Amino acid sequence: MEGYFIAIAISVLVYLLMASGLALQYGFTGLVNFGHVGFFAIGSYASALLALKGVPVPVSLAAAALLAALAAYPIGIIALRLGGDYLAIVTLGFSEAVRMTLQTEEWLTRGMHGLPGIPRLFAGWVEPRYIDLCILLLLVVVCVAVFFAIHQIIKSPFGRVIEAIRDNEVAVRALGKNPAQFKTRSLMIGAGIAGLAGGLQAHYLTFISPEQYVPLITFYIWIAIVLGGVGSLRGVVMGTVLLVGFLEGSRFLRDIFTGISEVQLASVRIWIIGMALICVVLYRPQGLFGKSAERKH
Amino acid sequence: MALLSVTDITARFGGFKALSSVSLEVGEGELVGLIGTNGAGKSTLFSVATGYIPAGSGSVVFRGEDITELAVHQRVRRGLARTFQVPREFSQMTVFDNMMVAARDQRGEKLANLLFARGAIREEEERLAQRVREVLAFLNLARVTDELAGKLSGGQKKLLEIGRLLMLEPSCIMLDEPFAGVNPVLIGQLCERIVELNRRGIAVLIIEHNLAELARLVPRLYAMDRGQVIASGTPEAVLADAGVREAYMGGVI
Amino acid sequence: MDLISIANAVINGVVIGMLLALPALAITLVFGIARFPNAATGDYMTLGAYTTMASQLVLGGSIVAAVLAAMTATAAISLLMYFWVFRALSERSHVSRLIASIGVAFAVRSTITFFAGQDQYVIDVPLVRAWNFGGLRILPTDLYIVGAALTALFVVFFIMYLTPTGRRMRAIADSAELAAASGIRARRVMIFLWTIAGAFCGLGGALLGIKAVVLPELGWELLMPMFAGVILGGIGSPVGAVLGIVTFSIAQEVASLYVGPAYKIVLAFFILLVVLLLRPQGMLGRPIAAR
Amino acid sequence: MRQPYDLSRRGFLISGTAAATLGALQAPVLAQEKVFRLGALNSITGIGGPYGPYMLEAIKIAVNEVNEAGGAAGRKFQLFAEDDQTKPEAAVLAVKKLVEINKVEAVVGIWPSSVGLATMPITNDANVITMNTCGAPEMLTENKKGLAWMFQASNAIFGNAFAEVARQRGFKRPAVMAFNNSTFVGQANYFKNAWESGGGKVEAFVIYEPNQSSYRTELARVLATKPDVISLSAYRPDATIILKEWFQTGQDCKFIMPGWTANEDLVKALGKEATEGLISISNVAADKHEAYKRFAAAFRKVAKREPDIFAAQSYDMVITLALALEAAGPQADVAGVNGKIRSVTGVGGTRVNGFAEGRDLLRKGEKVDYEGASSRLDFGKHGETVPDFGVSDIRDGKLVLKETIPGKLPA
Repeated sequence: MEGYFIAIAISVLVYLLMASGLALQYGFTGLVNFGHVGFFAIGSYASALLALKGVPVPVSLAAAALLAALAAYPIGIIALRLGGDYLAIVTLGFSEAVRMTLQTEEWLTRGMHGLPGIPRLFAGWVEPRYIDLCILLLLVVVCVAVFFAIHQIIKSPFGRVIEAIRDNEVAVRALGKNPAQFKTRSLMIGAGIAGLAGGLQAHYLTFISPEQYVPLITFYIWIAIVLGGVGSLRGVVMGTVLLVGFLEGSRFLRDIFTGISEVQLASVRIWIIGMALICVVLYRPQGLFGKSAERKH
Repeated sequence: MALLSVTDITARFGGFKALSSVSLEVGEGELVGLIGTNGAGKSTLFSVATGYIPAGSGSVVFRGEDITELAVHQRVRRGLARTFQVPREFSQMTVFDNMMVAARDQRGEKLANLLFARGAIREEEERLAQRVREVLAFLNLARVTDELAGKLSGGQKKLLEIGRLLMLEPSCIMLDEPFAGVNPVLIGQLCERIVELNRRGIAVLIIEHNLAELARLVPRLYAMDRGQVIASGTPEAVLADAGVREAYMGGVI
Repeated sequence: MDLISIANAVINGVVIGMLLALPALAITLVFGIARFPNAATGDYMTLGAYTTMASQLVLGGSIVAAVLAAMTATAAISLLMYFWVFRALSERSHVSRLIASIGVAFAVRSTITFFAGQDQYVIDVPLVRAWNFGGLRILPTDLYIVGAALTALFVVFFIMYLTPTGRRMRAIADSAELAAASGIRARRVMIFLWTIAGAFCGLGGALLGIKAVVLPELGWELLMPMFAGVILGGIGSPVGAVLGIVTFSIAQEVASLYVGPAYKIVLAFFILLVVLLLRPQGMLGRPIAAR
Repeated sequence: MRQPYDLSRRGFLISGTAAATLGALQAPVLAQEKVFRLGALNSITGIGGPYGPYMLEAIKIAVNEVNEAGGAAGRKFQLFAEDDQTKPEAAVLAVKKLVEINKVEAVVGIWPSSVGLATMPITNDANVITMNTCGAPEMLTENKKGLAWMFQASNAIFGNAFAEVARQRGFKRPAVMAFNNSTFVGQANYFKNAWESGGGKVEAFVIYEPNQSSYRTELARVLATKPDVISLSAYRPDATIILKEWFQTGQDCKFIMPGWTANEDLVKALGKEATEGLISISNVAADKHEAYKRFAAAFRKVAKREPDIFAAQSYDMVITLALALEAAGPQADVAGVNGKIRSVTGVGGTRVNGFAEGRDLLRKGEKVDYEGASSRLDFGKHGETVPDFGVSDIRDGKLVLKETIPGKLPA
């Protein structure tokens, strides 16, 4: 019984890590990143491949975060010269390009066959039955650390500038600061966090394949932060818990309502998410748990 | 040599020629006005000079350096700053934070320093806060230090914008209609501050609709109409110019 | 690669491009006028394909009647979503509209799968062989598809360039503020916009369903190439959208002869990047201010 | 229910409440008799959408059959169904839920190899039997506890069979087209290896991305090499488009395709003309086995269509499991049941075609050999099926069985 809840909690925390990266990018900087899963994928594969080559897992995780962050650099440079909608499309295209590359470059990634046998975190250190629990605790620590770091960034002079950028970018340029520079950094940090999340997930699942990294994951993260409330870390936490809770909780609907077919139930699940998204944007723009009103860009 | 010289600038929007061969100069520490009707191209000229709109042809030279191809923020860093017709305050931030953002090259803007130079950042923050208080006091904004900038009156926002520019320590500021939408009581105060700044050696170029106010303020004026400079000289000379009178159709003067 | 293969790839690119030109036009108009990238575009197409299939079952054989019924249905849904969602959000940030449009996309698609399931359908049209001109192959069905697309494009360009509503529409696309200042009533333009956008997505989806198979993800999968095509043509420019998507499709097809099919999407992404780097305004777009 | 971890408490509460409600609802059923808790993990949505729902139907039919016969070893099957969305990470949660919350003793109906590989560590840890249709060769090497049973022939065996058929039919210039996923790329590679180790040459080898509206350019690349046969590893949606486009070109060429794609559904989508002469390869079953006929009849009643191979395999999973349970007896644990799976399907026993028949023989102490609805079901040492393959041609819209070839692993 606990095992399942540990699994859900791990899932929540992995999503939460990704969401916190996106929260920094969108919630605090106003970057419309629709390619989050691309950075997540880079992190997963980087860490998995390195670990399979014998690199210690902590090192491979660090490399994963770094690599994902570096991957964001050119994207930022190119896309940030243009407006927000371009960034959305370029990042979406980027994540698809990453997936296709992972799928095609078999010499490196084994393509669609996926990577089995990725070293588990803590394997050999603790008894197998406690591994999941240890991964959960590690994720808690990582999440707390990441949240603390984001909090520190937001209230620093750097955070002040990104807040100003989100408020009025033209005025920031009028103050002699290059918004693209700040945005690129914010994009890179968020991407690095996503990469770290990807690495951690890879060492938890022990098997990854390119089809895990579809744009739907990005959209789930977006839904989580929009539901919870953009621009507040509390909203991000609540939104993620709510989304994963719903996605998982709806499994139990099937055990209760037997009359409805599985296909229909899956449809209902997506329908509820879609409707929730519309309704929150329409009627509660600050999100279910957010405080401040939405800002205009 | 002039501090800022704009030479033969042309700008187009689609088929519409917004500026044709406009030239203008601002000397070191000078106070210059720029008048013209709606659509005469004044704001466009500002935008070209500060880099928001690319110049079709012509050059912008600032302190002897050709800055025509530079990005906005690079021009600002060289000391050429501007305000906007519609104030662009950071509406969701406090007046204090608005000012703090403006200071240039802060250590805390570098992420590595957040890890390794926390003490230095704290020190710098204190120093900047001190300076912010001084500038706010100078602009009579001390009372609203902790208000959200979005809640200020139109005039206060204009003052705040000027305040932010002062944090940059620029050598030339370009003010786009600083008196528009400002209540008459504040206008006097604004004028006073602008003159005071100029007295401290900052060159000022002002776009204004309100001819009377401007004529009192500046010793030298340019007049624009339909994308061209049609007159320049002392306020009296410019206002007496036939072309200028025609452009304004006698309505305002 | 021999010339015939390249020519065939070009023909194929033109057909796919013309087909996608309809939803691409919807994307660019919505972007220009309602000011957001509409992520529901793909699922409106899917809806068009499914309603074509369904109305063919209900109405019997006539494919033309079925396609018209589908266009009506998607236009109706598109309008409904405007009145319920996008109108209310018109004063809010473009990101909020974008996110709402993702919600609309999910809702539309899941409603379809609720009733139609996940399995594929085919729209019943007779299968014919291609005309073969010394290796150069042209399909009669493709000609109908291109013909239908051209007719629809002709109609909308006629409306946009020669009627008052169309002129107003372009004025708003040029500058919403200016248009508002000059007293253009946006309401009618918006209704017209969403009707056209819906009908065109419906038609595009129907034609795609006829050409390929009808699946729940049919339109969603095409969002990325369509956006890339629109950007290539110059976002907000109607003629540019058509040219852009056709060019893009040709490039994709021809290139897949050389780089291998798996890299089609990667290639699309690189075309996008190169365009954005070299000519951010696209083929026909107005220059955007340097930042 | 214990909630030892303080973090994300609300997440626990949401799911926890649901679980508690669920427990309350099910309690009365559970109390009365000892049941065998069976999990069905199907790809209801995602790319498996065209197959998963029917696999679940087939599982339900089999469960009903077992339960109506009074259960296996006195235990009735209680079914818990989950959708893996054809995604490994969704599958991990789904299987955890099945194992931890529903306490299932076996999971059947796993379709894609990615899900099979991602869930194997979990089911192995929890000592749960899994039955799948995964074709990736890694399934065999990762099956370290011998708890996994592959009802579908592995890619290697399939690719070999394709090459064998191409050779037997006298084709000289084969080409390969495959959908880009692990199963089909594997199949395509094994085809190529098998063909080329026989001294031939594969003219064109194209792996295509799915979800396109046209595959004309990919097809043109293949057709340009003038192949006399194309090994097309595809699912129905892409196969429909590819064959439509091939037919439109008018170029003469044969296709060898897997049976789950080249079947009556494909004919329905494309018409008789375009599908005439397609060669369809599938685990032999099939339509000659009594088990298939009975299952197909039941399936038609529910689903209003013919079952595909995955549905037949899913049905066999449950029946096999039930027979093993019967053979192991009411007190047997999971390992005991697992140990009997080979014996109820292996050669040497009396051939049986259904659960009731097999159970009666088992109760008499006889050995049985279940002849499934999908194949004769003999498991190799890693739990793999090495079926015979039925080679059918599509003639006038109908599958006509031409010959049977023995399946074998590549040398």
